[in-house]
Amino acid sequence: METFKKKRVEIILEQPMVRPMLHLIEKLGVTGYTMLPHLSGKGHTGERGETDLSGALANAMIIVITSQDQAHRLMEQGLKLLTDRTGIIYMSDVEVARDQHF
Amino acid sequence: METFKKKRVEIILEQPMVRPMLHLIEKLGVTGYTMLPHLSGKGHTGERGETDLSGALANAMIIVITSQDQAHRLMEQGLKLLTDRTGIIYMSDVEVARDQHF
Amino acid sequence: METFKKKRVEIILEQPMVRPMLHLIEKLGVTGYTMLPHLSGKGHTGERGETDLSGALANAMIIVITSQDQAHRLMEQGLKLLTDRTGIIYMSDVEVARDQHF
Amino acid sequence: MGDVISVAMGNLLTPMVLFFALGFIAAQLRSDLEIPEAISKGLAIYLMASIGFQGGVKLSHAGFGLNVALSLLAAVALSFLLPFLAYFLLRATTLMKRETAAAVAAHYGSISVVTFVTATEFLNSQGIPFEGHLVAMMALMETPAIVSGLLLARRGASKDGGGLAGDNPQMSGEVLREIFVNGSVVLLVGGFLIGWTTGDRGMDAVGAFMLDPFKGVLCLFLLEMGLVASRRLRASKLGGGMVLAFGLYMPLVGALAGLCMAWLLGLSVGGATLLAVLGASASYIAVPAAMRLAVPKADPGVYVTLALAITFPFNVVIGIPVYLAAATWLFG
Amino acid sequence: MGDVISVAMGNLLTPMVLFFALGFIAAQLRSDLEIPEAISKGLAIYLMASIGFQGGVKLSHAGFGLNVALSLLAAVALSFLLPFLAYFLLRATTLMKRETAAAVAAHYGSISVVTFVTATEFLNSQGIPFEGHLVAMMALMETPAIVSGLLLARRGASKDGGGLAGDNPQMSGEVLREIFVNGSVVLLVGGFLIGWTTGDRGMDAVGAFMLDPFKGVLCLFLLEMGLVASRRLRASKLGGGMVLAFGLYMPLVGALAGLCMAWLLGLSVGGATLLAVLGASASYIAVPAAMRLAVPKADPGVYVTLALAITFPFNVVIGIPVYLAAATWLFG
Amino acid sequence: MGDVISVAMGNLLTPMVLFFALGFIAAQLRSDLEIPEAISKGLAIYLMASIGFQGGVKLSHAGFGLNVALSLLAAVALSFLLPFLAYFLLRATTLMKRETAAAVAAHYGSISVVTFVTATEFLNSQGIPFEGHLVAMMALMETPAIVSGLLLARRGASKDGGGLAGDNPQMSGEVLREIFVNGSVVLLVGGFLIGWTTGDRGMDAVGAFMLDPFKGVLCLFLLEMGLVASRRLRASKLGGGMVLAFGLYMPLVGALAGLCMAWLLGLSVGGATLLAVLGASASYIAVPAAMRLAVPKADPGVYVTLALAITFPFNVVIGIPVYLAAATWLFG
Ligand SMILES: Nc1ncnc2c1ncn2[C@@H]1O[C@H](COP(=O)(O)O)[C@@H](O)[C@H]1O
Ligand SMILES: Nc1ncnc2c1ncn2[C@@H]1O[C@H](COP(=O)(O)O)[C@@H](O)[C@H]1O
Ligand SMILES: Nc1ncnc2c1ncn2[C@@H]1O[C@H](COP(=O)(O)O)[C@@H](O)[C@H]1O
Ligand code: NA
Ligand code: NA
Ligand code: NA
Repeated sequence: METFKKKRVEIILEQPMVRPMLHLIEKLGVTGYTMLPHLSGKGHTGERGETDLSGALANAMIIVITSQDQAHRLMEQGLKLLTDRTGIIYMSDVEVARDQHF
Repeated sequence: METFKKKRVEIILEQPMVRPMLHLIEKLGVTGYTMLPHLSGKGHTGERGETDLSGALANAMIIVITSQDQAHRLMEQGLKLLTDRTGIIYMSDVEVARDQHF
Repeated sequence: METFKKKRVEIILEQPMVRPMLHLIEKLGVTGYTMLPHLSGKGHTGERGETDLSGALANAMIIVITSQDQAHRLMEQGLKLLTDRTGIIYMSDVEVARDQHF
Repeated sequence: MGDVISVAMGNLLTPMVLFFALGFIAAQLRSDLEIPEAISKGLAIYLMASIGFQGGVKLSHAGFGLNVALSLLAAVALSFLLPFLAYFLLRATTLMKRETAAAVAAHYGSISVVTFVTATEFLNSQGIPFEGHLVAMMALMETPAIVSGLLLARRGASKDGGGLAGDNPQMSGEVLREIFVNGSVVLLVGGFLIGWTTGDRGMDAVGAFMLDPFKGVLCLFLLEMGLVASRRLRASKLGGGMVLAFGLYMPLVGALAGLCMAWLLGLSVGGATLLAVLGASASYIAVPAAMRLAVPKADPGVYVTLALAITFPFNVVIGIPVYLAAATWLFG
Repeated sequence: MGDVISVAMGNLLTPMVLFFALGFIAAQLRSDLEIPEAISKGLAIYLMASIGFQGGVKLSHAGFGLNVALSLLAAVALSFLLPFLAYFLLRATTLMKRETAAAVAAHYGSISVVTFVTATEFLNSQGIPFEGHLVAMMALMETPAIVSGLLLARRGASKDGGGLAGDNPQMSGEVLREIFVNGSVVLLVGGFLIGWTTGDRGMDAVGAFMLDPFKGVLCLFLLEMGLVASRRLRASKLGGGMVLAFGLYMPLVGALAGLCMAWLLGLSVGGATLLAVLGASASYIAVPAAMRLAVPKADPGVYVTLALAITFPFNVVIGIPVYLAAATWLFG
Repeated sequence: MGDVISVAMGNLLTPMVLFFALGFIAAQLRSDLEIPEAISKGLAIYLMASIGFQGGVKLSHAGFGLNVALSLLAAVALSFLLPFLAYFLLRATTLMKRETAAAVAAHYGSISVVTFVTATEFLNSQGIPFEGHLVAMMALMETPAIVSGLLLARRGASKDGGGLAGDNPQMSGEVLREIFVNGSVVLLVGGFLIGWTTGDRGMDAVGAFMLDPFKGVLCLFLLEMGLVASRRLRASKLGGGMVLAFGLYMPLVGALAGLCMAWLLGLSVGGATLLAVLGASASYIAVPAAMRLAVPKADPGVYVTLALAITFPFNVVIGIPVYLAAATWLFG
């Protein structure tokens, strides 16, 4: 089976920022994403998780499979959106079978 | 520590198709999988997520760590199972320490 | 955009072992992690998932982005912690933009 | 006529309909109000177990006779037959693809538990009695329509080749499961049998949970339904006025079929109203998953939206008092 | 004086306060007791819909008049103005960063539904009546403080450049949504309007769900609040005694402001107590998300901890009976 | 004798047992009926807080005396000692590995809250009174068995080297937490103390939530238990008839031990029945996690299946009326 190289961008961010980030993804013209809600974690801003009732301390993950170019753009502009905020972005290589789907 | 190269196959699909897909995974003789329920997302078939009450619009993710060969087989037959359906499959390289476990 | 190579370690383990594993991660001096609760799956110890009421049969995933060295240490000591237990650990390459964050 | 209007207005000002409206408006205003998915599933389970149980206790008073048996048969027939009518109307009036039309048709043969439950509370508040076995009829109407939907989709498939997943034996098993042991059918039938077996003694034991808070729980659930219907409406592109119109006239067609059947069965005014409601309402819990499995080419955006965002609000806000008026006029 | 103490002791030995204490102690002992997040959200939704509904039914008895309209205006003003006072106190007595101080201030202008609800049940148990429109005042006090918080943060930002996210139009939209159609505002206002519209008839229909189990549900929710507050306290580093002190004296300041307002509005003793509670309590549901969006540099560790782990327990355990004593002394 | 049978048949036809059967059958038919995990945890929390509270209120009537103190001590002893008996029986009659046998034994020393609660409702429906402190005994029996299980497993480990995780200090801390501040222990004991402190006044305040719907909530929870037990049974391979037999005769052995203890303590017929039920039932909430942590080599497939899928159904369907019959015959 022939496969095509894409990037998998993963964004871990605070719940209230999910909508703005999805808005950015849309604006960049990326064709899809997947969202995992209700995560907990720890980083430079300390422990986070749904320990309060507001959701302000909960984490979520957004996964995006896209081309190398789009991935770089998303990483750059995503990091800008997260300036001064809690959250991380990283990317890795993946192979897909349907090149045109992503 | 010595590590061994394996493939990580990720399948994002609609909730009603989870059981048929796990059935396929079993049939291929893969030794394990992990399932993440209740995801939302967007792709060529539009926005999806548990916004209805039937679960018909919810997404799930299945992760499989396996050999290169099995991964290709799973990707091929998995895509066939998803013909005409919503869902994506992609794979990437991972390293494991216990070769025989996967 | 300049990127830096890191490792993404993923640990899939039984719910009761999450706290001991986070303790190990902390002890190693890794700066962060993300936790995904309530997963199901299948492996050498059979099917697992929240099918009982105790949580003893539920799975969770811990994701750690860290340096090559730390990743190897985590994999080695993590596997030791899981001796005789259910659970898997694997790692893969990722790129990050903020080298010092991880 | 003045009476009908005042009853309909009375319906509009019940807490139930107002909570539905609240949810609907909140979502239109893009509020972030959200009922956790586990909670809405929990409420649905409560409503189904409870309405089943209540119906069973009622039947334990009336007893099981030939007319009950006939009613159950009639219910299965109604659910099985309505999709053919719906499919015909859809194909005649819209450009909808065969598969999608077949799937939509299956939804309208099946029923909506919450619409039914809202109607029973409406009847209760008007002091109009109804037969307990209507609940059993509802349970049996959940899934026969799935079979009709599959037949219709298959008929289409044989003409233009493909789009059906029924050949895969694993998939067929899944679909059969959806038809016979679907969770909501099991809850409704099971609750009904338990109510029937334990009768008043059972009601004494668990009535403080199964009966007293029922109407209030329904309010909360209708709040969630309002949110869901409203968000679905905003996300949807139904593609054409005749499709939307179907979501509004098909309930009337189904209600009429229900009333005819009620006449044949000799039901009371309350029972006839409820059978009209069953005919009029469309499934959005049991049928969608079956259609996703069996008719992948059918567009869920169309059938979920029609059932949930058009027909459900129509029935809850306007339909129920209209069906009562019609039943009163015909049988009263 | 002896009376005040006996009433306060009476408060300490209600199931509500004891369940709060149970949760608090359990978390201090590092118990793994945990209420699933969906359940606590579900309980919160119930409490908000129900208290709104109860308030509306009460207003349907009293009727809507000029004094009610004035009270609503006053509530908005109180929520809007309190943050300026709080910000001044914080900046004068602590080393807190501007952004964090602004965010904290916004929390103290807003209110805590559960504190309010606990206070109403305390009044009910003492047989002290209160005006139904206090519930509407509470609903309206949820979010004006967010605006003040933004103004304060922006004022800081113009001096030291940056830290505010308001320039991004997408973000502004999100923040406006939080202010006007925040889920809890929608539930409280919506429930209130439904209670007002349906009145006693509505209460007859759904009281067995909306009213009877209310106090018991509150116990379970306070158990969760105890767990949450206690865990937050253990995880937090507030950085300085004056910050902690603010969490203890600011409720008294806010309560005093509430009592003054109550005097201007001519409220009853019960109403005055509740307005004091509204002034004294700090938000931990509606405001934090808005602050995360709009003032990213503000430290959530500080504002969530102060509102949830210091001020909330203080009000529930000590504050409520003290405010009642003060209101009785002033207006009784 | 005829009486016993009619009482047993009466038990079979309660809504509780029938809902359990419904869940069991649904899962055997591979229905997709599912109670969201958050809901079943929420129901369990309700049942534990409520039964604790009810017991405490009862004790506030009877007062705390020497006999209560002795009963509590006896409960701890029973939970601690039963595992040694169970381990002996398992090792004598099956080929089970040491670690697994030790873990299974720990489960049978501990208790099942839902079995206890089902038994109290059975007694209530038969009009048979029981002592309030039985609830406290239940709470105290939750975890001493864990210690015995660890001792047994350690004894095995010293012989064949390894398999125990107790040497890691982090792990020991976790296990100690499970023993002393396990969530269910905290809820039961906490609810009990709150009921005891607030007495009838507390029950007046929250009885509409804590008492009235109790039996109905139990039905829903037993539905879930039926699903869980049945699915576990299908997934399990217990490996041998003598293992399965243990799941059926060990409850009888435990019940007998409970009856002896009841005789020593001079309990009423109702109290003796409940102590028999405590002896007979096996934990599936508190103990499994502790065993996963401390005895990793023990097979959870065996101990969860035995406790949940064999012994629990046996007790609920057959055991409870049998223990009542025995208690009546011995003490009646
Ligand atoms: N090194 C890491 N590995 C995995 N997840 C991380 C890491 N650092 C941060 N995170 C996640 O990102 C969130 C925000 O991180 P931070 O902005 O560093 O506080 C944390 O709550 C974690 O969920
Ligand atoms: N480019 C993508 N990146 C990440 N997830 C995607 C992407 N495309 C699709 N998905 C996920 O796969 C599901 C089905 O996609 P589709 O079949 O394209 O509608 C979506 O609902 C998303 O959850
Ligand atoms: N090959 C695999 N691919 C993905 N997940 C796996 C695999 N093997 C095991 N797992 C996960 O790890 C858990 C424990 O595996 P095991 O220790 O092999 O029983 C399983 O329940 C799965 O969630
Ligand atoms: Na119908
Ligand atoms: Na305030
Ligand atoms: Na026992």
